[in-house]
Amino acid sequence: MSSFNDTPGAAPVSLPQWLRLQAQWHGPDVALRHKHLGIWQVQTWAQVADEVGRLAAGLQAHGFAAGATLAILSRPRPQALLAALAAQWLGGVASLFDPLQPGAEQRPLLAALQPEFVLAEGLEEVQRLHMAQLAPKVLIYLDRRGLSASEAFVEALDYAALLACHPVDEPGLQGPAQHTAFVFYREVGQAIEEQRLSHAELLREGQRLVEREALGRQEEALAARAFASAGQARYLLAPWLIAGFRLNFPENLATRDRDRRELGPTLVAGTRETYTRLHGYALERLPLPGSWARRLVDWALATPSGLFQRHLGHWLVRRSLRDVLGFSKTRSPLLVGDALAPETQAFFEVLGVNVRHWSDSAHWEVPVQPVNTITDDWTGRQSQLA
Amino acid sequence: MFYREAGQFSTRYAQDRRVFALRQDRHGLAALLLVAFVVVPWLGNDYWFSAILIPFLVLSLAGLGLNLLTGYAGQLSLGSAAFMAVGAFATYNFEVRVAGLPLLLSIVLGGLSAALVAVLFGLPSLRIKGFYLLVSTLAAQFFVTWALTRFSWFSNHSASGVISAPPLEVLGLNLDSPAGRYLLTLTIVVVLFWLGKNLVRSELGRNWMAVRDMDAAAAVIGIELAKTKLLAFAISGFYLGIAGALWAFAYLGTVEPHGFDLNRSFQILFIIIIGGLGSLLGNFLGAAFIVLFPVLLSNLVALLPGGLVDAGQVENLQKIIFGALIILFLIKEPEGLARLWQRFRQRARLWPLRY
Amino acid sequence: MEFFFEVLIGGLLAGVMYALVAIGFVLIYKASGVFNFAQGAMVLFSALTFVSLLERGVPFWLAFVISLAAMALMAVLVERVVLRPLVNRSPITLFMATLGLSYVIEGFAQALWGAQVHGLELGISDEPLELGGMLLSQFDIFAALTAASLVLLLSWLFNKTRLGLALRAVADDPLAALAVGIRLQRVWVVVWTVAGFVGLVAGLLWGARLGVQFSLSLVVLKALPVLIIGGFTSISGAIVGGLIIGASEKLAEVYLGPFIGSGIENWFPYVLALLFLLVRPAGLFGERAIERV
Amino acid sequence: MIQTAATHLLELNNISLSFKGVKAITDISFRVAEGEICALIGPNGAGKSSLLNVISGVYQAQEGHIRFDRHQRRRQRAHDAAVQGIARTFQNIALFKGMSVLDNVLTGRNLKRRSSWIEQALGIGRARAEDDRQREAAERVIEFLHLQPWRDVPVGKLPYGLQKRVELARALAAEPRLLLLDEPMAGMNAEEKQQMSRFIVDINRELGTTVVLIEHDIGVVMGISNHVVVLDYGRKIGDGSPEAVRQDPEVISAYLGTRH
Repeated sequence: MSSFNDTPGAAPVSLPQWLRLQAQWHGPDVALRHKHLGIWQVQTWAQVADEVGRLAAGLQAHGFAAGATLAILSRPRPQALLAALAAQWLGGVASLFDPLQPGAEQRPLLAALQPEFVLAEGLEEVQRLHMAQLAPKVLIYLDRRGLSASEAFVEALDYAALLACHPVDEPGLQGPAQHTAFVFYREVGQAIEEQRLSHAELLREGQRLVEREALGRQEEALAARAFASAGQARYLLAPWLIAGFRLNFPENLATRDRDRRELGPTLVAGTRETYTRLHGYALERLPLPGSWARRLVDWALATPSGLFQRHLGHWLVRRSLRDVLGFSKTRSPLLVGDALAPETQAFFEVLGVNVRHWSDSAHWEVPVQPVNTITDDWTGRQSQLA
Repeated sequence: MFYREAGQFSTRYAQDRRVFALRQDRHGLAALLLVAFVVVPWLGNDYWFSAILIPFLVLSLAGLGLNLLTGYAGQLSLGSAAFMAVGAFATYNFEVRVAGLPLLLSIVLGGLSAALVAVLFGLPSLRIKGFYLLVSTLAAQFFVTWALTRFSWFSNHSASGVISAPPLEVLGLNLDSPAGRYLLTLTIVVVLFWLGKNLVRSELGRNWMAVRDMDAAAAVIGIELAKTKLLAFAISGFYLGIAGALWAFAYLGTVEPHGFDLNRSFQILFIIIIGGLGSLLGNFLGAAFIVLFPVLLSNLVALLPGGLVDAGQVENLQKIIFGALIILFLIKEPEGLARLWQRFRQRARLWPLRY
Repeated sequence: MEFFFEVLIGGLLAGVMYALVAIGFVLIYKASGVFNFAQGAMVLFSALTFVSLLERGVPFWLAFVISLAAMALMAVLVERVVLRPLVNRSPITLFMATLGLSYVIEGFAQALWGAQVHGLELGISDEPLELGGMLLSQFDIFAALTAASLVLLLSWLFNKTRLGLALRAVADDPLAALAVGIRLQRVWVVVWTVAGFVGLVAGLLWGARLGVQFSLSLVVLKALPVLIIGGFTSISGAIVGGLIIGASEKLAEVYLGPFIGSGIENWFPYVLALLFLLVRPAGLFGERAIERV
Repeated sequence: MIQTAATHLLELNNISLSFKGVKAITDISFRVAEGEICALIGPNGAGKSSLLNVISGVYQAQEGHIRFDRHQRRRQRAHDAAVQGIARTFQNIALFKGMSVLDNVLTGRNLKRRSSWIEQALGIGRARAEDDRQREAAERVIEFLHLQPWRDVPVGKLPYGLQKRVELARALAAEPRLLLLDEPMAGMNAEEKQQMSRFIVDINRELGTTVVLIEHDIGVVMGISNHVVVLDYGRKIGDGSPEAVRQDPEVISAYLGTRH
C-alpha cells in the first residue's frame, strides 16, 4: 500500500525527503490538483518537487536558513503548502495562520511573534500584517493585485519571481528527524501558547493513519477549510507525502461544496465544523417539510429497519444524497479534533459515511524561549516519549 | 436520482466543452442511437416508418432549421415552407439535369440553393425587425410557391408541377424500401443535429443569442449584426432545404409546390413553440407532438361511440386543440416541452436536495 | 385609358376591403400592442355566423345583432383567456398567441357552421353603373360608401366619446392610463369588440362578393402589407395603404401579368411593402421611436 | 486644462448632438489622458449618457469630431469603436439574459476570434486551440471580478448588483484600452458600491485601462477618479482635478449644492 515498502535503504526521516522520494519513484503521477480558471489544474510529483526546490533556493537567497521560521498567512492554496515544504526543505519551520480567523484575534499574536519571514496571500493579508505593526525581513505575496498601492509592497517579493531560482537538490538533510516541521500559535488570555510538530512525530502519526486506513496512491483527498491546523498537517499532509495520493484544492470557499461533488474525494479529513456545516447544508436544502418528497426522504433517512426500507431507501434517497454531498466515493471520512454532535454523527452514519475520529493530540505549551528562535529539545522529548 | 456525478471532473477545457459532460448522458445517447439505428429498423414495420418515424425525423430537422433562425438568432419567420420547397425542387433538378450526381451531393446542393434564397429574403432583416420582417418571409412564402408553379421548368415540365422522387441510392445500395428511407433520413438528421449542436455552442451561436437578447448591446461589443443575421438565414435555409428534400423524396415520394404552403410554415413554427425556442431537443419533442397528436386524436375519436363526433369534425377539433395548446404553452411554459425536461433533469441531478 | 381607370377603380374598391380588415388590426394594435393575426379568423367567424343565421330564417337585423353579440362575447373571452395572462410579454409572444387564437376561432367557426361555401345576398344589385364613361359596379360603390361611413363612425367614436379618450390614452401610454384610473381590461374588451364589428362588416361585403367561406380568413395576409405601408398605428394610414395595395396589385396583375405570368397578386403586395420598408421603415404614417440605450 | 503633458487617449472637440431638434449636447470638448479615471458628473438630463453614446458610436454627433488614439472621426458605427478598443457598460443593464455568465463574458471576446465559424462548427483547424485560449481569457476575467460561483448561472437569474458586475466582466473581456461605465453603481448599497469602486480602481491600476465613468455619488467620484468633467444642460461647466472642481463656484451652484 504505502510507498514505504518500495523505498530503498533508509526510510526518509522528514517531509521533504518523502517528497523527493515520491518525485523519484512516481514523478509523472498526479500529486496536486487545484480548481482554478474553471478546471482542475494538475501538478505531478516531479513538478511539485521541482517547485519546492526552486522556492527553497529563493528563500535561501534571501537569507532563510535552517532553523528559521516562515509564517504563512493564506487560505488553502497549493502555493502555501509548497512554501511550507520549501521552508522545511531548508531545515526550517513553517508556521501557519488562518486568514479566516478574525484579525482582532490574530493581530496581537502576530505582533508578539514578529516573524522575520512571512508569506501573505494578498492585499488583505498584507494589510493585516500592517495592522499588527509587522516589519518582516522578507515578505512574499501570492497575489500582487492591489498591492502596488501599499507601501510594504516596495521590498515585497513575488512568489512567482522566487521560482526563477535554480532548485537546491539536497533537501532537508540539514537536520535530524527531531527538527520541528510545523509550529502553531494561539493566544490564551494574555499568554501565547505554541504547539510544535517534529518531522518524526508527523511521519509517525501519518504512517499510523496510512496503515490504519490502508491509504494508497489512488486516494483523492480534498484540502478544505481548516488548513492552518495541526490536525491538517498530521492527518492530511504527512499521509499525502507517505502514501503518495492526490491532494486537491477547491476553487474557493464559495464553491467548495460544488467542487467536492465534482471531485468525489475518497479521503476527507475534516474538523467538527466541516461536518456540522455539511449537515446543515443538507438540512436546509432538503424538500420542504410536509411535502411528499420530504416524507419520502425522512422515511429513507430514518435508521433503516426492514430489508425493504434499507434497499429502497438506499436507491431512492440515500445513494443520491450521498452523491450530492460529494461523499459517494469517500472511503475514509476522518474527523480531526473535537467529536461530532450525535445527530451529525447519526446523519452521516445513515448515509453509510461513518466518520472516524482521530483525536488531535494537541500539546499546547508556553514557549520556552523567544518564539522567533527555534528549540528542538521539547519536540525531541516528545518523540522519545512516544 | 440516477445521476452519480462525483468524480466526473475536467482537467482540460476540451473535456469541459463536451456536449454531454456527464458519463450517464453519454451512455444514454449511445444507447438511444443504437436503438434508432439497429433495433428500430429491425423491429419496425412499414406503417411506422412511412407514417410516423420519417415525418417525425424530417419535421424535427425542419424545426431545427427554423429554431436556429427564430429560437437562437431571434428573427421571426413565416417562410420556412418556402425554403423547404426550394430545397426539394433544387435537389430534384440537380438529380434530373446532372447525370450521375450522387444523391447525397444533390441533397446538399439543394440545401445550398435554399440557403441562397434564404439569404436573399433575409437581406431586409438588416434594416427591419420584428413584425416587419414577417413581410419579407411571407413574401418568400408566396413568391416561391408562385414561381415554382408558374414556371414548369422547375418541375421539369411535368403536368401540374408535381415532382416525384428519383431512385434513392447511396453508394450503390438501394434505399427505396421504407426501412431504407428511414435510415437515410435518420443518418442525415443525426449528422445535421450534431453540426447544429456545435454551431449553437460556437462563437456564432453565442453571437446569435446576443443579437436575439439585445442587438444594441451586441453591436457595441463588436458583433457584426449584418453578418450574424445573414448567416442565421443562410444556415437556417440550408437545414430547411435539406428537410424539404427529405420531405419530398424520403417521406412523400411525390410533391407539388402547394405541399409547401403557408400552413406547413405554421406547422413548423408550432413545432418550435411547443418544443421550445432555442433548444435542440425541443425540435424532436415538438415534432413528435405534431406527428403523434393527430394520430392519437383520430384513434380517440374512433374509440368514442359512433356518430358522436363525425370524421369531418375531427379536423376542426384538431385545429381548436392545437390553437388552444399554442396559447397554453405561451402562457404556462414559453420555453416549451424542452424546458419541462430540463427542469426535471435539474431536479434529478440535485435530488434529494432542492438547490 | 378608360380601361386603366376601370382597373384602378376596381383595385381601389378591393383596397377598401383590405382597409377594413387593416383598421380592425390597427385598433387592436393601438390599444393592446397586440399584432392580431386572428383578425382574419374574426372576419370569417362573424360573417359565417351572420349568414348561417340568415339561412336559418333569422331576420337580417336580428342576425346582425346576434353576430355582433357573438363578437363581443369572443372579445371578453380573448381578454380573459389570452390577453390577461400574457400581459407585458414580448410582442412576438403575443403575436404567436393570436396565431393560435386564429386556429381556435377558425376551427370553432367551421365546427359550428360547417365548411361549405355560403352565398350571401345583401340585396344590392351588382348592375354596372355608367359614370363619366366608366362602368362601375353598384355594389362596389355601396361597399365604398359603407366603408366610408364606418370610418366616420369610428373617428367619431374615438374623438368624441369618453371611450375614445380612454383608448387614445391607453394607446399613448398604458401606464399613465392605468395611473389615471382607466381600466385596461375594459378598454381591451371594447376595442376587440369594435374590431369584431369592423370585421363583421368587412366579412359581409367580401362574403357578398365571393361567398362566405374559409378563404375569407386569408384576407388577413393581405392586411399585413397594408399595415406595413400605412403604419401599424394609423387608421388613415390603414385606409391609404389598403387603397395603394388594392390598386397596385390589380394594375400589376393586369399590366405585368402578361410578361411574368398570372397570379402575381399573391406576392406583389409583399414585395411592394418590402420596397416601402427599405425606403421608409416606419410606413407612411407610423412613428419611428429612437432607440434609447 | 489638466495633464497637458500626458499623452491623451481620447479627445472630444466641439461635440454637439440633438434629437429631432432638441439639443442634448452643445459644443463639448475635453481630453482624457491615457491611464486615468475620468468621471462625468452632472444633474440628470445633463447629457452624460448621450456623450458616452457618442464616444462608443451608438449615437452620431452632428458637429465636432472625436479623436481616439490615432483615429480622427466625426461619425462611426458602434462596431468600429469596439474594434478600436472601446468597451462599455450601460445604465440599465444590457446583458444577454438567456445566456450564462461565462457565455456573456465570452461574447465580449468575439473580436479576438480568428478562426471561421465553419472551423468552429466542425471543430477543426485552429478552432479547438482557440476555444481553449478564449475560455482561459474569459476565466481570468471571471476570477478578476470574483464571479466564479456564478459561472454557469443564466444572468437573468442573478441579483441586480451581480448583473452589473457581469456586464463589467463582459466589457473587460474585450481587453479594451478605454472603458466607458454608465452609472456602474446605480442602485447599489454602500457595500456593493465600495466593492465595485475597488474593482474599477484595480482594473485601472493592474490592467492599465483608461476609464471614463458616469456616477451620481459624489463621494465615490471624488474617491476614485483623478479627473472630473461636469456637465449641465448639455454644456461643460467644469473640468479638472476633483479638488479643483469641488472649489469651482459654478459647479457648486449647478450641482454639488443640490443633491440628486
